[in-house]
Amino acid sequence: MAEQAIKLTSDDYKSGVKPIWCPGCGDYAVYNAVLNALAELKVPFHKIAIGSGIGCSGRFPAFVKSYGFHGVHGRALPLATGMKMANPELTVLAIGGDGDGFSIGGGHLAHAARRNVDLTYIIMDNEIYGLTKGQPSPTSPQGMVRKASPYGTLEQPLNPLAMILAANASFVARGFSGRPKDLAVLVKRGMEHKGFSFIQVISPCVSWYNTYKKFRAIAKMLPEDHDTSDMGAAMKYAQDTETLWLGVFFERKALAYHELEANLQKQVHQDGYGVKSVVDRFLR
Amino acid sequence: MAEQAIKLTSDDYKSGVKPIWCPGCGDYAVYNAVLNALAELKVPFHKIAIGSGIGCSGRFPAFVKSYGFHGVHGRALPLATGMKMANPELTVLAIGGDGDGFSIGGGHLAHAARRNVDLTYIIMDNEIYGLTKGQPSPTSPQGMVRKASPYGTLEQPLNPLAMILAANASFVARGFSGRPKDLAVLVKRGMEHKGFSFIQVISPCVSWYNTYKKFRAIAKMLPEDHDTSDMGAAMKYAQDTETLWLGVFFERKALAYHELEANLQKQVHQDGYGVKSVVDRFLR
Amino acid sequence: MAVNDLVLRIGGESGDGYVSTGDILGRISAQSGYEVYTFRTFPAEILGGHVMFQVRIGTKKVTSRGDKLDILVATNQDGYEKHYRDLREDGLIVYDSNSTEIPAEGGWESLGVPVVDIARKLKYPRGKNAVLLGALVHLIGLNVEEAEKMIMRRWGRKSAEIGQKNIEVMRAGLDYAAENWPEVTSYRLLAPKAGGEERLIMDGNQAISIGALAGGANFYGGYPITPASSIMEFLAAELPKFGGVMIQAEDEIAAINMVIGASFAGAHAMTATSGPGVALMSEALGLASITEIPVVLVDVQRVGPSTGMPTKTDQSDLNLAIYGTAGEAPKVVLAVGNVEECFYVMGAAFSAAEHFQVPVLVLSDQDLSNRIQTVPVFDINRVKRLSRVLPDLDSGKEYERYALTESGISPMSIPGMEGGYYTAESLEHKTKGAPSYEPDNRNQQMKKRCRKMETISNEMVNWELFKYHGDRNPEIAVLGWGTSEGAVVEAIDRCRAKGISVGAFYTNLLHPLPAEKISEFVEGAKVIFVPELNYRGQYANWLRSQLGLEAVRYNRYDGLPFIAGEIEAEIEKLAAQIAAF
Amino acid sequence: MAVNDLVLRIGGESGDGYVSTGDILGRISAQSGYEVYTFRTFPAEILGGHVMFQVRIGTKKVTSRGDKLDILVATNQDGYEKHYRDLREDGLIVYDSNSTEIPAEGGWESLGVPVVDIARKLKYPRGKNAVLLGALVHLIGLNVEEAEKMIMRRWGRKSAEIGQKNIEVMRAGLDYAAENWPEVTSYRLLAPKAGGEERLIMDGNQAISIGALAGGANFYGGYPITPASSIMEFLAAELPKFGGVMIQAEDEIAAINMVIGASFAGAHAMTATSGPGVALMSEALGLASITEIPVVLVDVQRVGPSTGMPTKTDQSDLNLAIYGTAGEAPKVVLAVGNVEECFYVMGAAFSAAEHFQVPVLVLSDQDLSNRIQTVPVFDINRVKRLSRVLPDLDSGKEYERYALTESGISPMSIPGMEGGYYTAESLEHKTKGAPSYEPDNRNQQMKKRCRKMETISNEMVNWELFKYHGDRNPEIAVLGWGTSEGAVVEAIDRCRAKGISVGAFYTNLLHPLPAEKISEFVEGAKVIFVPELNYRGQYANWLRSQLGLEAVRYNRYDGLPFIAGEIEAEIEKLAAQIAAF
Ligand SMILES: Cc1ncc(C[n+]2csc(CCOP(=O)(O)OP(=O)(O)O)c2C)c(N)n1
Ligand SMILES: Cc1ncc(C[n+]2csc(CCOP(=O)(O)OP(=O)(O)O)c2C)c(N)n1
Ligand code: SF4
Ligand code: SF4
Ligand SMILES: [Mg+2]
Ligand SMILES: [Mg+2]
Repeated sequence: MAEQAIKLTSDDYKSGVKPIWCPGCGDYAVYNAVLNALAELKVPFHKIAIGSGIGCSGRFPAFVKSYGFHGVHGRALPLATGMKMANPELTVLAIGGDGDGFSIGGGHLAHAARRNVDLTYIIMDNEIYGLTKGQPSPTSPQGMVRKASPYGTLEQPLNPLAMILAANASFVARGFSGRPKDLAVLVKRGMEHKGFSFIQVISPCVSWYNTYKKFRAIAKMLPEDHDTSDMGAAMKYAQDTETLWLGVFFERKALAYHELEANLQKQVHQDGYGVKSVVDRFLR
Repeated sequence: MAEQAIKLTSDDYKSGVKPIWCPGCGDYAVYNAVLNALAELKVPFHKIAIGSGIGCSGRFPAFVKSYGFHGVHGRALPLATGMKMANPELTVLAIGGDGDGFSIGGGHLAHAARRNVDLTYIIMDNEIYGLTKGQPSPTSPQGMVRKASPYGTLEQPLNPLAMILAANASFVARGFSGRPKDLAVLVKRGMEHKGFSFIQVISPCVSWYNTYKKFRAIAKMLPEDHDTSDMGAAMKYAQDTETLWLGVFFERKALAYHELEANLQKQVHQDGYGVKSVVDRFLR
Repeated sequence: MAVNDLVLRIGGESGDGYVSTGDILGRISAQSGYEVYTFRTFPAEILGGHVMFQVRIGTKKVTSRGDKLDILVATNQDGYEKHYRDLREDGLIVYDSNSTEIPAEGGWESLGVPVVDIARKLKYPRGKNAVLLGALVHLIGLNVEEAEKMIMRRWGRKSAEIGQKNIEVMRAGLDYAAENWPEVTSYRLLAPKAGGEERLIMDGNQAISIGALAGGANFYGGYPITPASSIMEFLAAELPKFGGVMIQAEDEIAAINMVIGASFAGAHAMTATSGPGVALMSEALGLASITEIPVVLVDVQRVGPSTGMPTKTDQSDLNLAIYGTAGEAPKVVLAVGNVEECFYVMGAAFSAAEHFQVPVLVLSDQDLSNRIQTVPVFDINRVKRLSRVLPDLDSGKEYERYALTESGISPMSIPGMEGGYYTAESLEHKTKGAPSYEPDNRNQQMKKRCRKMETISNEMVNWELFKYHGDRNPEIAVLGWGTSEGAVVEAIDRCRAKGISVGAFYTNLLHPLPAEKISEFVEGAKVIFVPELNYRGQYANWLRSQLGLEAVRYNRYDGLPFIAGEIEAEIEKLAAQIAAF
Repeated sequence: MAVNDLVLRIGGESGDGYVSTGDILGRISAQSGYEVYTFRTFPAEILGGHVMFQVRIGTKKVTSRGDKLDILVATNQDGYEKHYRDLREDGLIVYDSNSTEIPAEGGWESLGVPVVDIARKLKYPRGKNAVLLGALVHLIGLNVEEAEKMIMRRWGRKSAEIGQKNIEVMRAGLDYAAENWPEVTSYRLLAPKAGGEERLIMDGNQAISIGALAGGANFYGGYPITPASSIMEFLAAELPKFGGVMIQAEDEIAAINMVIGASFAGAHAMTATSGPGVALMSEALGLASITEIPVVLVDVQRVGPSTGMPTKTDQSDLNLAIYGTAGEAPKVVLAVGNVEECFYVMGAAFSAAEHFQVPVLVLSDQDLSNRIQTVPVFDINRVKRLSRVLPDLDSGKEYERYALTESGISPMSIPGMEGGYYTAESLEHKTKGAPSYEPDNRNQQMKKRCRKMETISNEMVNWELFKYHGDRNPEIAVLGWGTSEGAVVEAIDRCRAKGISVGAFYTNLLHPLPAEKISEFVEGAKVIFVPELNYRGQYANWLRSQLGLEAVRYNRYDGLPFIAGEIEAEIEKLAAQIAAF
C-alpha cells in the first residue's frame, strides 16, 4: 500500500482513546512529542508498532493510531524486539516507566543495547511507581518516605544513563516533560537513529511525586559543543548530580540487528532450499 | 559457640565433595582462592553461607565446608541477599557464571549494588555457557561461532565491569584464573570489604572456549598508583579493550544494607511492643 | 419499623472524596456498636473516574456485601444512573440536589440535599462530604457524638480547626435532613446491642499482615502489585519494630528468592503478590519444595488471565497454586474467606511452612483485601506456632540434612549452627545434600518429600481449618472455599428458614484436601453444590480429580463478589429439582 | 539361530568416545537396512564420568529401548559392574580385556578383546573405539562395507588418512573377534529385509525442528537449557536459510516475549525449553492467551522439581502445561511420543496456534529428545498448515480485533495491514481492544475466548492426533500419552500373544481432551490402566477430573523410560485379577 499522500498533523495520530493520565502528568508531554515525531517523519499508521509494559506510562500504545501491544510488566523491550525482527519494515517504539524498565525489566536493557535492535525505547522516569500508588522506584532518591518506605528508603538510586552508556547503546538521550519542545526534537532524533535508541524522559508524577520544580531548577541542555561520540564526556554529564543535563549524550553508527540478520540470511541463502532439503540430509 | 581456636588451612575448608569441573577449568583457581581467603580470614565453617545459581560455576557451594545453597539459574544475588539480611552475622558469598549473572540474572546486579548488600559476588566469567555445552554468553566476542551461532554471533559483548561501575558498586575488581596468586589476594580483599563487592574473574572454560592464551597475552595488574576512589579512571581501565586490567578498580566506603537496616530498627524500637500493640490499634 | 440491617451505597466521582465519606460512615457505625461490612469498586482511570463505596451495617453479624440497596447516595448524575438498578423497589435515594436530577418514574423515595449550597453557605465549599455525612447520620440514626469524634480523628488530625469546620458542616447537613426527612423508620437502624462485645475494624490485608506477625514473620521480600501491595506497606512499617526486615525487591523473582535465602538462614519469611507475580515465582516455588525450605506466599487474587482486571475480585488461581510448578513439588495451599480468618490462617501458614518445610500458598482475593469488617478481637494465643525440627548436632553422627525419615520431615539445621553445614541442593540430592542422579536415590528422596503430604494431611486435619454452616447432614451440600463464604452463609440461613435442608463445608486447607471430612459431610447429600468466582470451576474439578465427586457448579467471573441472593436462588432451584424428583 | 532383535549396551568412561562407537554402530545398522532405536545416559560430571549408550537393532520396527540386554560391552570395570544386572541370563559380555576383568560366576558368555593391545600394535592407540566397533560388526554380523563407509563419514571427514587408519584398526578388531568367536548365531542378526523402505535416522529434537520448519516457523526466540537446546541449535543453522530469525535471548522471559512480539507482527513464532523455563514463561503464556496471539512452546520435559535431574526423562509437566497460568487462559496442550510424530505434531501445533490464536504447548521429553530412531520418510504434504483468519479491512466497517464471533475466533490483522491497527491488550478489553472493567463486557470476552476451546475440540478431533494399539474393544484399556507409547505397544503385543484382551488409546491432544473418543474406547473395558513417568499420575488425574474415569495407575519417576517388560507384567497382573474376579 502507498504511504499516506496527504500531510498529517500530530492530531491525526491520536487513536481516539483518551489518555487516562492525571491532569498535569508528565506523560502527556511524551505523548505529544511522539505524535509530533510520527507526523514529522510521516510514518504511516499501519507501519507503527508500539510495545509497552505495565504502569501509567505503559498505557501509552492505546492512545496512538497504530498497532500497539500493552504487554506485561517489564517486558516492553523483548516484545518490541520480536516485532522489529519479525517485520523490519515497522517503525518500532518501546515504552515504559522507571519501574517497568529499570526494576522488573532491568535485565533486558543492556541486551537490547548490545543487539542494537532498531527501535526507540522511551522511559518515562517519574522516580516512582505511579500506577500502584506511589511506591519508591529504583530511581527514587535515597531516604524517600512513602507508605512502602515509612522510614525512608535505604537504597541509592540507579543512574540509568550511566548504565546504558556503559552498555554502549548506540543512541542515548535525556529529555524532560517540563521542556516539551526540546523533548519533541529529541524523540524525533531518536526515531531517526538507525539502531537502538534510548531516551530517558524525566516525566513527573503529579499525584505521587511532583518533581517539576526540583528538576526545572537544575535542567540544562547539554553544551552545543558536546561531542556525542565522546563516551567519556557523555559519562561525566550522566554522572553529574548537580545538573540535569538534557539532550543527546552519545551516538554512534553501527549496523542494526535486523541489518546484520539480513546480511546473514543473504549469506546462507540457497536457491530451491526447503524442508525437503533438510529432511533428505537424514536419509539413512 | 566459640570461633575455631586452632589454625586452619585452606584444605580444611574443603567439604569432601570433589569438584566436578573439567581438568584445567579456570574455576579451580577461584575455588582455591576462596578456600584460601576463608582460611586467612578464619571464618568459622558454620558462619559461611554461599549462594549460587546454575552453571558449572554454580556447583561451587557443595565443595566448600560451609552452609551452601545451589539455587536456580540466575538468582544467586537475591538468594544471598536474603541470607545476609536474615542473619547479618554470616559471611556471605554469591557465586555464578557469566550467563547466570549477566544474562538471566543480569537484572539483579545493579540492585544488589544500590542496596550495598554486604556480600562478595564472584562471577566466573568464561565468556561461554559451560554447563549447557558451549552456547555464546553475553560476554562472548562478536562473531563467535558455536552450534547456537553457526554463522557467528551478531551481538556485541557486554562490559560487566563498566556496567557495575555505572551502578556505583562499592567494590569492583577483576581477577584471572591464569594468575591464581593475585586472584587469591583479590578475593580476600573483596571479602574484607564491608558492603557489596563484585569480582569478575576471567575463568577460562577449557572444554568450550579456552582463553588462557588470549588473556595471558593481555593481562596486566592495574598500575600501583591507580586511585581506587577515582570512578573516571576506573571506568577508563574497564573500557580498555586492548589490555585486560586486573586488580581493584574502584572502592568506596558506605554503610552496608544490614547496617542501615539495624539503624532503622533501633530508631523505631519501642519497649514492650508486640502483636497486641498492633491489634489494639484496630479496636473500634 | 426500624431495621437491623441496612445496605447503603455511595456512587460518584473518585476525586471528590466520597469514598472516604463511606469509610467514615462505616467507622462511625462500628464505633457505635454495629457490625459493618464494606465493598467498593475502583475507577479505571488513574485519577478521577467513577467509584462506588458500599457499606452494610447490622445489629448482628453481617457476612456479605448485601443484595439490594436500601439507600443509594448519588453524588452526581452517574451515581444515580449506574446504580439505581441495584436499589430495592421501595428504597431511598439521597442525592446532591445541586448536581443531580432523579427522574420521577422510579418507585422509590428520594431526598435531595443541596450539598453544594449548604457547604458554600458555611464558607467551606470543600465540606460537601461532611454535609452528606451529616444527612446520613440523621437518616439512619447514628450517634452524633461518635460522628464528631470520628471526624476529628480523620479530618482534624492535622488541624483541629479543619476538624471543627467539618463538624459544623456535618451538623448543617444533619439539620437539613432532620427538617426535610422527619424520622422515617424504615431506613433507620435499631439500636445496637448495648455493651456489645469488643470488635476490631480492619480489612483483609491488614488481618493477613497482623496474622503474619503473630505467626512469627520477620522477613518480607516483595514487589508492589494491586491488590497485595498494602500487605507490604503494612509490614514495612511494622517489621522493623519487631527486629524484622522488609525489602522491596526489584521484581517478584528476586522477592521470592530473597525469601528463600532468608528462610534458609533462619528467618520466618514471606511474600505477598497477585496472579502475575505468582506466575513469576513458580520456578522458585519448585526450588523451595525440593530444597525443603519453608516459605509463605500470599496470593491476593485478582481477575486474570494476565493483567486482566487488577482491581476486581476472582478465585481463579487455585489451579496455579496447586499445579503451577514444573515437576512435582509438594506444597500446601490454604485459603481465607473473611477478615477474621486471615489472621488465624496466617499462623497456620507459618506453622505448616516451618514445621513441614514446604512452600505454603495462601489464597486471598481483591474483595477481601480491602473490605472492612468488624471482627471479634483476635486471640493471639490461639495462633498456631509450630517450629522447625532442629537436628541434634551433638549426636556424634554426621548430619544428614535430607535424612529418610518416616514422616518425611528431616531435621533442618540453620546457618550459624556449628556442625550443621550442608548444601541446600536444587538438583536431586542424597541425604547429605550432594547431587545425585541415581535412580534408587531419586526414588527415595521423591518418596520422602511426597510422604510429607501424608504427614501434613494427618496433622493439619486437626488444626481447626474447617467450618460447617447450616445442616450437618444436608440434602444440599455446599462445598466452598474462600471469599464466597459470606454470601453462602446468608443464603443458607434464608433457605433453611424456608425449610430447605442445606449446609456448607468450608475448608481453609485446599491442598492436601481434607478428603475424609469432605466425604463424610457429603455422604447422604442428594446434590453437591460448588459456587466459585471463576469460569472453569476449579475447586469442583479439584474435588472431582481428588475424590471423584460430581457437583452442580455455579460460576461467576465478572469481577464482582457473590451476593447472597443469587446463591439463595440457585439453592432453591436445586431444592425444587430434588422435590420434583 | 540368528535373531531379529538385539539389544546392545556399551558402558564406560564418557571421555573415551564409546558413546560415538554406539552411535556409529546404530548408524551402520540403519544403513544396512535395520530398524534402530537408541537410549543413553549422561554422566553427572561435566567432563568424564560414567556413561552408557544402548542400541537396539531389529529387522522389524522397534519402539522401545528393549528389556534385558543381549550384549553388554564393558569398556572398563565400571562398565561391567554398573550394568551386568541388566544382561539377560544367557547374554554375552564383550569387554576390553586389557582393563576389565569379568568374574567367572555369571551364567553368561564372554569375549575379551585386548583393545588397547590391538590399537597399539597398529600404532594407533586412539583407535580403541574402532577396534571394539570391528569386533561388534563381526559379532552381530553387520555389513563391513557399510561400516567402512560410516567410518569415513564420521572419522574421515577432516582427514582421509585418519579415516583409513580407523578402518584398518576396525578390521583388526573384526579379525580378532572372528578368530576367537566363530559364528555364534544367537547374537547374530538375521539379514534385514532386502530393499526395505527408505528410512530417516534422527532424534526427537531434530524431528521437532524439522516439523517446525514444515509448519512454517520463521521465528525462534529461546534460551539454552538441557535437553531442549539442540532444537535452538538446529534452528539457528536452518532458519536463516528460510529467511527466518533465531534469537538467543537473555532468558526465557525475554524469549517468550520476543516470540509473542514476533507473532503479533506476523511471524510463525516458537520457543523450546524445559520445566524451569516453562515456569518462567507462565506469565507471558497468560498474556498470549488474553491477547489471542499464536505461540508454540515446546517443553522437552526433564526430571523436576526445580533443577532436579536435567539429563533424565520425565512426564511431570502435564499439570503445569494445562494449569500453569494465573487466571483462566485458554490454550492447547499436545504431546509427542516418538520421533516420527514429533514432525507431524509440530505442524498441528502451528496450525492450532495460528488458526485458533492460542498458545500451544507441545510436551516432549529428555529420552525422546536425543533418542535416535529409524523412521519412515516424512510426508511433507501431510503436514497441517492452517493459517490465521485475516479480517476484511475494506468492508467499510471499523475493524474489531476482538469481535464476538460464534466460534470465538476473531479475525486478526497484522501490523503493516492498512486500517487494521489495534492494541493487543493485556487488560480485559472491549471488541476494539480498549481496556474495560465492565462486568458485562468481561463476561462476553471471557466466554468468547473460552468458546474457542469448544471450537478447537470440535475441529482438532479430526486432525489425526489419535492412535489405537491392540484390541479396539479391550478388557484392559490402556490410556497413555507421550513417551510411554513404545514400551506399551510392545507390551500389548506380547500380552495379546498370551491371549489377553488389551488395547491402548494414545492421544497427542491432551487439552482439550478428546472426551468422546476416550469414553468410546474405554466403554466395555473391565479396567483402565494408565502408566506414566511421574509420581502423581497427572494424566490419570486429568482423566478423572475431566471424564470421571477411574484408572489403575503405574508410575515410575526415577528418570528412566519404561521398558516393555514392566508394563507387560502389570498388564498380566490385571488380567489375572480380572480372571479371578
Ligand atoms: C508481574 C507484575 N508485577 C507487578 C505488577 C504491578 N505493577 C503495575 S505497574 C507497576 C509499576 C509502575 O511503575 P512504573 O513502571 O514506574 O510506571 P508508572 O506508573 O510510574 O508510569 C507495578 C509494580 C504487575 N502488573 N505485574
Ligand atoms: C531457568 C533455566 N534456564 C536455563 C537453564 C539451563 N542452564 C543451566 S546452566 C546455564 C548457563 C551456564 O552458563 P554460565 O552461567 O556462564 O555458567 P558456566 O557453566 O559457564 O560456569 C543454562 C542456560 C536452567 N538451568 N534454568
Ligand atoms: S499517577 Fe502519576 S504517573 Fe500516573 S498518571 Fe497520575 S501523575 Fe501520571
Ligand atoms: S565445561 Fe568449561 S566451565 Fe564447565 S567445568 Fe568444564 S572447563 Fe569448566
Ligand atoms: Mg514510574
Ligand atoms: Mg560461563
